[in-house]
Amino acid sequence: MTEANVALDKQLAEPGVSGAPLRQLFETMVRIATWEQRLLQFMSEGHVAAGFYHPGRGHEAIAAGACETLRRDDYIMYDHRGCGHVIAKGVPLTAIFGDFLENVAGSTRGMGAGIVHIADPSVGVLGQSGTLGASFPIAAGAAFSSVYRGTDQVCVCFFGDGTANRGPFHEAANAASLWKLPVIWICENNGWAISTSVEQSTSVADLTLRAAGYGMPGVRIDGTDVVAVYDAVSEAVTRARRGDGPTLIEATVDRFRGHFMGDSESYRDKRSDAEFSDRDPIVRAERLIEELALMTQEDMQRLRSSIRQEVEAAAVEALAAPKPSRERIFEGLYK
Amino acid sequence: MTEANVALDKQLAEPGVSGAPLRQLFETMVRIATWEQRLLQFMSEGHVAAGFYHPGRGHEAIAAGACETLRRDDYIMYDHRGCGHVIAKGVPLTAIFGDFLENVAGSTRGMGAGIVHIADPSVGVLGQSGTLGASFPIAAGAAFSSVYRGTDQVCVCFFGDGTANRGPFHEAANAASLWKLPVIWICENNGWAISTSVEQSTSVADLTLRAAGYGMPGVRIDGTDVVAVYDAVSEAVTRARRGDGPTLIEATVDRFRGHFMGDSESYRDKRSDAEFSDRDPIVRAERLIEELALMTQEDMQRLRSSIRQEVEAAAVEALAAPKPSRERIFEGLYK
Amino acid sequence: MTEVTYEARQAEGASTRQLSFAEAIREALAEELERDEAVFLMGEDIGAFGGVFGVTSGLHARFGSRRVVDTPISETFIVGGAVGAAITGLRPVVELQFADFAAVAMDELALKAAAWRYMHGGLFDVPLVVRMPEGAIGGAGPEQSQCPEGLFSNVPGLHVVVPSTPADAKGLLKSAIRSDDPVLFFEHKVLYKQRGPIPDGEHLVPIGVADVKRQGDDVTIVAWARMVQLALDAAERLVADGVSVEVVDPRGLRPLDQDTIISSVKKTGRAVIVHEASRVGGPGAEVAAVLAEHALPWLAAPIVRVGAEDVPLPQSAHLEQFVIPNVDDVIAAVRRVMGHA
Amino acid sequence: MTEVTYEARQAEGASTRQLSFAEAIREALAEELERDEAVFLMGEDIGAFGGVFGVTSGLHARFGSRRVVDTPISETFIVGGAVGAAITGLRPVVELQFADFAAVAMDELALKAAAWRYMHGGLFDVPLVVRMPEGAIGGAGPEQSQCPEGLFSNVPGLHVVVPSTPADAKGLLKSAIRSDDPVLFFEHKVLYKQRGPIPDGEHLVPIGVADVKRQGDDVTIVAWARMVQLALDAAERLVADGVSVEVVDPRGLRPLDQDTIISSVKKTGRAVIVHEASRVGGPGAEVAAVLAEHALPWLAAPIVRVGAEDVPLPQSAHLEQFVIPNVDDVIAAVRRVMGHA
Ligand SMILES: Cc1ncc(C[n+]2csc(CCOP(=O)(O)OP(=O)(O)O)c2C)c(N)n1
Ligand SMILES: Cc1ncc(C[n+]2csc(CCOP(=O)(O)OP(=O)(O)O)c2C)c(N)n1
Ligand SMILES: [Mg+2]
Ligand SMILES: [Mg+2]
Repeated sequence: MTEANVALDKQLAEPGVSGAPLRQLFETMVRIATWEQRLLQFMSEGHVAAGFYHPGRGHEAIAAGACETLRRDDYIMYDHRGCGHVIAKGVPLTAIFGDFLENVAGSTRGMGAGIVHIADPSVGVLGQSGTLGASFPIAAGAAFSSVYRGTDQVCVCFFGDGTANRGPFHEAANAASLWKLPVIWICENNGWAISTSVEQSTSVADLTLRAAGYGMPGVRIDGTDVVAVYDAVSEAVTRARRGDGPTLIEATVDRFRGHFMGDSESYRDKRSDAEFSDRDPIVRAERLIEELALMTQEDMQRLRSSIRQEVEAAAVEALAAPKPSRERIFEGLYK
Repeated sequence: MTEANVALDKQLAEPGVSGAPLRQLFETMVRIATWEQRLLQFMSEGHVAAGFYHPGRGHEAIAAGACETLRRDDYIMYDHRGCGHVIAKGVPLTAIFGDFLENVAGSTRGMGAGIVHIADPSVGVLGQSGTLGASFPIAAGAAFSSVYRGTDQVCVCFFGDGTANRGPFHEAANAASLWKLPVIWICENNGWAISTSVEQSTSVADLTLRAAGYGMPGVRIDGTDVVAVYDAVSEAVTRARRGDGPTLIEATVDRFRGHFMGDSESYRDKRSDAEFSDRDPIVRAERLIEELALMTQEDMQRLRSSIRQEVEAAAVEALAAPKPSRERIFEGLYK
Repeated sequence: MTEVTYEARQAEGASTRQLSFAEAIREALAEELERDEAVFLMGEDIGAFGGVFGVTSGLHARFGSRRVVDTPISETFIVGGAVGAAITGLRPVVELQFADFAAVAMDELALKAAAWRYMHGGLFDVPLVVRMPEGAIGGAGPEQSQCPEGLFSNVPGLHVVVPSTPADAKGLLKSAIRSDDPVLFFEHKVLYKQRGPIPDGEHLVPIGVADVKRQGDDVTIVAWARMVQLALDAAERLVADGVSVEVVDPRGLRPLDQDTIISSVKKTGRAVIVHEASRVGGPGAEVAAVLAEHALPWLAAPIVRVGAEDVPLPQSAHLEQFVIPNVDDVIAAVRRVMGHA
Repeated sequence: MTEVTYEARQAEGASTRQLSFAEAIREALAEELERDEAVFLMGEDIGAFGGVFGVTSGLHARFGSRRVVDTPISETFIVGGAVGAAITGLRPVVELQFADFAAVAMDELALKAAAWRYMHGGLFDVPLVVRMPEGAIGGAGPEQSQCPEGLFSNVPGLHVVVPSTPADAKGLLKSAIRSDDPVLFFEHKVLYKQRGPIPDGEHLVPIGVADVKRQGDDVTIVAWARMVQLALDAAERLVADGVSVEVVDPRGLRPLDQDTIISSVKKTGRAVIVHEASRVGGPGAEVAAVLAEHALPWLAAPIVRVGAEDVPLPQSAHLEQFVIPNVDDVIAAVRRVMGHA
């Protein structure tokens, strides 16, 4: 473990909520989960095809905690797992629904979501690479760009445990650390890449062991603890902004709904309801909020229902938009 | 530093010559250097084009020390730096000259050496990839193959410090450690990749820091000390053969003759003769041999001149062979 | 190895079993795994899970994890590692989860697998098959929908095989696995569920031999993979116009069976080339070029190529349909070469 | 942006400076670095060392390490990182040390650079130039000698530019750097030392516009990069046979200037296509296909393609000469289409 590693681990071990805006984090997580719930409804209603969506339920704390530490002009590269990252970074819910509905309300103006291409430069959402791992160099390049332009924008690159084994990680991590680029590498380790467990795919049990090989701190956290995520990413962002380079954060988490919608997960043991709720970042935040008496059960209910309304309004608005006509296919290729 | 790391370092720190067959190692190094000297003569005589050869002078101990630990049926993947690896692994000198002379005496039967394609399956020389880094997965695949076939052959993959930053290293190193494949990764760190210093290219000063990220031991040795190389690789080979998986060895060394023949090396400081001889693996072995009284100066002179004769005979034999005719270009593509 | 001609296939059609394209591939894999201990499978999620398209389902249970190997998400290792295994005595059959991922292992495919034997003096065999599920399936987007076989038309050292029926898939895959050369084997994902007759017993189809899927006199359609069915449908509908269409399926691009294509066009005097990849710079160009070199005097009309529009495949299933060719496009092209434009 | 026509170029020839191809590229880089702070260079050994072919020599000294950046040997980072920089406001001009290394960054080139804007709804520009030294130089072998521009003919979203003269190199590179689209820029290594006139002042050549390098009546040779010189030499030698050759240099493959090529062939009635890449499945196929589609009635003879043999480039310089096309091959091809075969 590197020095920075130890320091951060110690800090995270302290009880309490650090400076994390827990109420806000809770709200974002609820928004993410509620949005996904509504998307599933679109699927069962036949408005959206199910097969290409990779549900993010269980991962909410990572997106919420990480993006809460960022400025609007900071960048993110997200991955295929859920839509938490883009929601937390501020892409309008209507636009995200519009992408899945393949209509002109979408962020990509009718090109659709696919697996998954949502973007919004105005909030630093740079898009996604369907070939997993290609996001690594792009993230490093965006960070290079902010240094070159003399801004202090950082770039967070979210990726899965399976994707951690793609070669471009090595090239991008080396270059980013070499040049002390402001990148934060966040591995969402849910233990699985489709049907392949992390033990079957990865030669080390602790991915942060790879950090020292690039000369960056590696921090392993419980990715269902939104405060832990917020704290670790805050530290990494501070470090990156002051020019000290990247951090590798591994956040362990649970993939609640299988790899894709409809995955029977025959390849892994079933989990009990108790096991699920212990790994549910929203349940955990709720408990903490109650413990700290930040909100009452009633407050939280009110918040949930107002978010449901917000999400429903976005869904309705998005659904009303038309699909683009054939000519759309010729737009946006060349200038 | 991993445990295995520390253990090996300790062992190497012990004075003395371990079980290394120093006389044999010296002989191989002299053969490598003499062969290269004769190749340079071919160049100045106009028989071989100079631009594509990357001289190996200074690197001899790595090839000699490593290959001495191997069986005939073990595999190597070598790189573009010199021809030490293939000489030490037992490819006939005539064949190697024939490759550079682009004639049918060559191992590739007239296809030429290029940068550099020499092969001899009968001694486990599997060839080289001109796109640096592509050798990593091939080496892991060859090691996979020996496990699959139930042999205990190992595969040594030689590569430079610059090449260490290519993505395929990550994929191959992970898979090899995951499956405990019998690979030995040997990085010949000569401090430079063409004009780019290792400090300019690599985010860590010690490449063995990357070993722990794959769960393998990392061993840093002085690559001009042939005994250190022999000892470290022996240990790694033993480990690999008994099914305990790969080792990453970083051997520091000096690139005596520039990147390619004719490189003015304007980008780096000039070194004094004393600096050169302190980093000359052959000079160092000579000193040790004298110290240990294994051979007299006379013995060594005799050995040198007998090797010169052997090399000259190979050169003469190779030079006599004809270049292939046009039809050769259609051979060996499909079966 | 018996060459299976169109006529033979028709004759035996009645008496044979029906299998889906995916089942036919699975049967070929199982038979070759059974036959030769050096054959093994490697890829992402191909083990107990059976592959994301279910193609290898059951093989892990039957042959175990030594022969059917799940890998990390590491395509350069999958292909490069397979090259290493192939040059040291094994016969790897690897799967890239989507054919598009060829792009992340391009050097391994186009220079390592393809050229290793040649550049090393013929000293190694490279008996390697790379299975690649390809093609648009309604919304998988530009990185999981391509038909990239054309990328390899210009790569000497490779065989490029693209079957369109279950029987061809089985017979060609078995030939590919037995070949000592590297073979890229493209499987259109839409075909996986389609059923067709499979000859009983040992069934091998030689690589590089086209199959005339329908005989006709007025115009030749050269089409492969999923486009064969479109061509046959178009041909059926054109009967009403009195146009007799011949459908030639090259069953692969390398080697391209020029003779069969050229003879057909010499007979019909008209050529339409249909592929799912985009038209501009696409794999149909080589077919057109071969005809322009060798059949020009017989051509009664300009060649027409039908392919996807010159854009990446949009991830919207709604837009995707406007980009890839459909049966109406094929019919329009035939009418054009027939002068009914 | 002034379009430089053949005539204009001839006219100005006398009054202009002579630069080598490498110097012309360097001048373009320097001018654009000077003009636009967002432009930066990135690649292996391109800094103080000036690049392995000396093309960027002096630029590091003049513009410093912020603008001229040496990288590790990490091609996916070089291209992928440049995409990241390009979509966030910079204009990277990166160098792959050899064009062959496109294979190790294929996904970055063909799907990230090419499709990022399109698949993300047009929200980003990707003003990125990838410079790629290409071509055989006598013994560099199959992995450091290719002309891989044809690999990208079928990749919508890219521009593919291949200059043959110093003036074209300068003018096209400047246009490429100012383009908001990704441009692959291929530089034949043998051309680096060749000298030619460079117009004074701002010199821009538009992308996608062919140049008629020699006018003639009997046969059109379409050739690019180093092959243009071969075509011109062949044309000169064919004067003695009474054959008048027109040489059309498309100066790039994407977009392909079909109009110029088609008009020329409509005039001459005969077409020979020459490229250094291997013939089978090579980039000439698209040119032939375009002619078979749009100029068929004007073709008095079958099209002939001249390209390398269908093998990887042997690393032996001695064998290499048998693989790549030479001026005699071009002359033989012209004679063939002229019926003097
Ligand atoms: C280069 C590449 N290989 C394979 C895939 C197919 N694929 C899509 S998601 C996935 C699993 C990813 O696992 P992980 O990175 O752990 O993310 P998770 O799905 O668990 O969130 C795979 C293999 C891909 N998209 N790109
Ligand atoms: C993928 C790839 N990128 C770049 C090159 C060009 N190249 C050849 S040798 C070399 C330097 C290699 O440095 P290193 O690995 O340290 O080996 P050394 O030359 O120092 O022995 C480079 C960049 C290549 N052959 N392949
Ligand atoms: Mg995962
Ligand atoms: Mg080096």
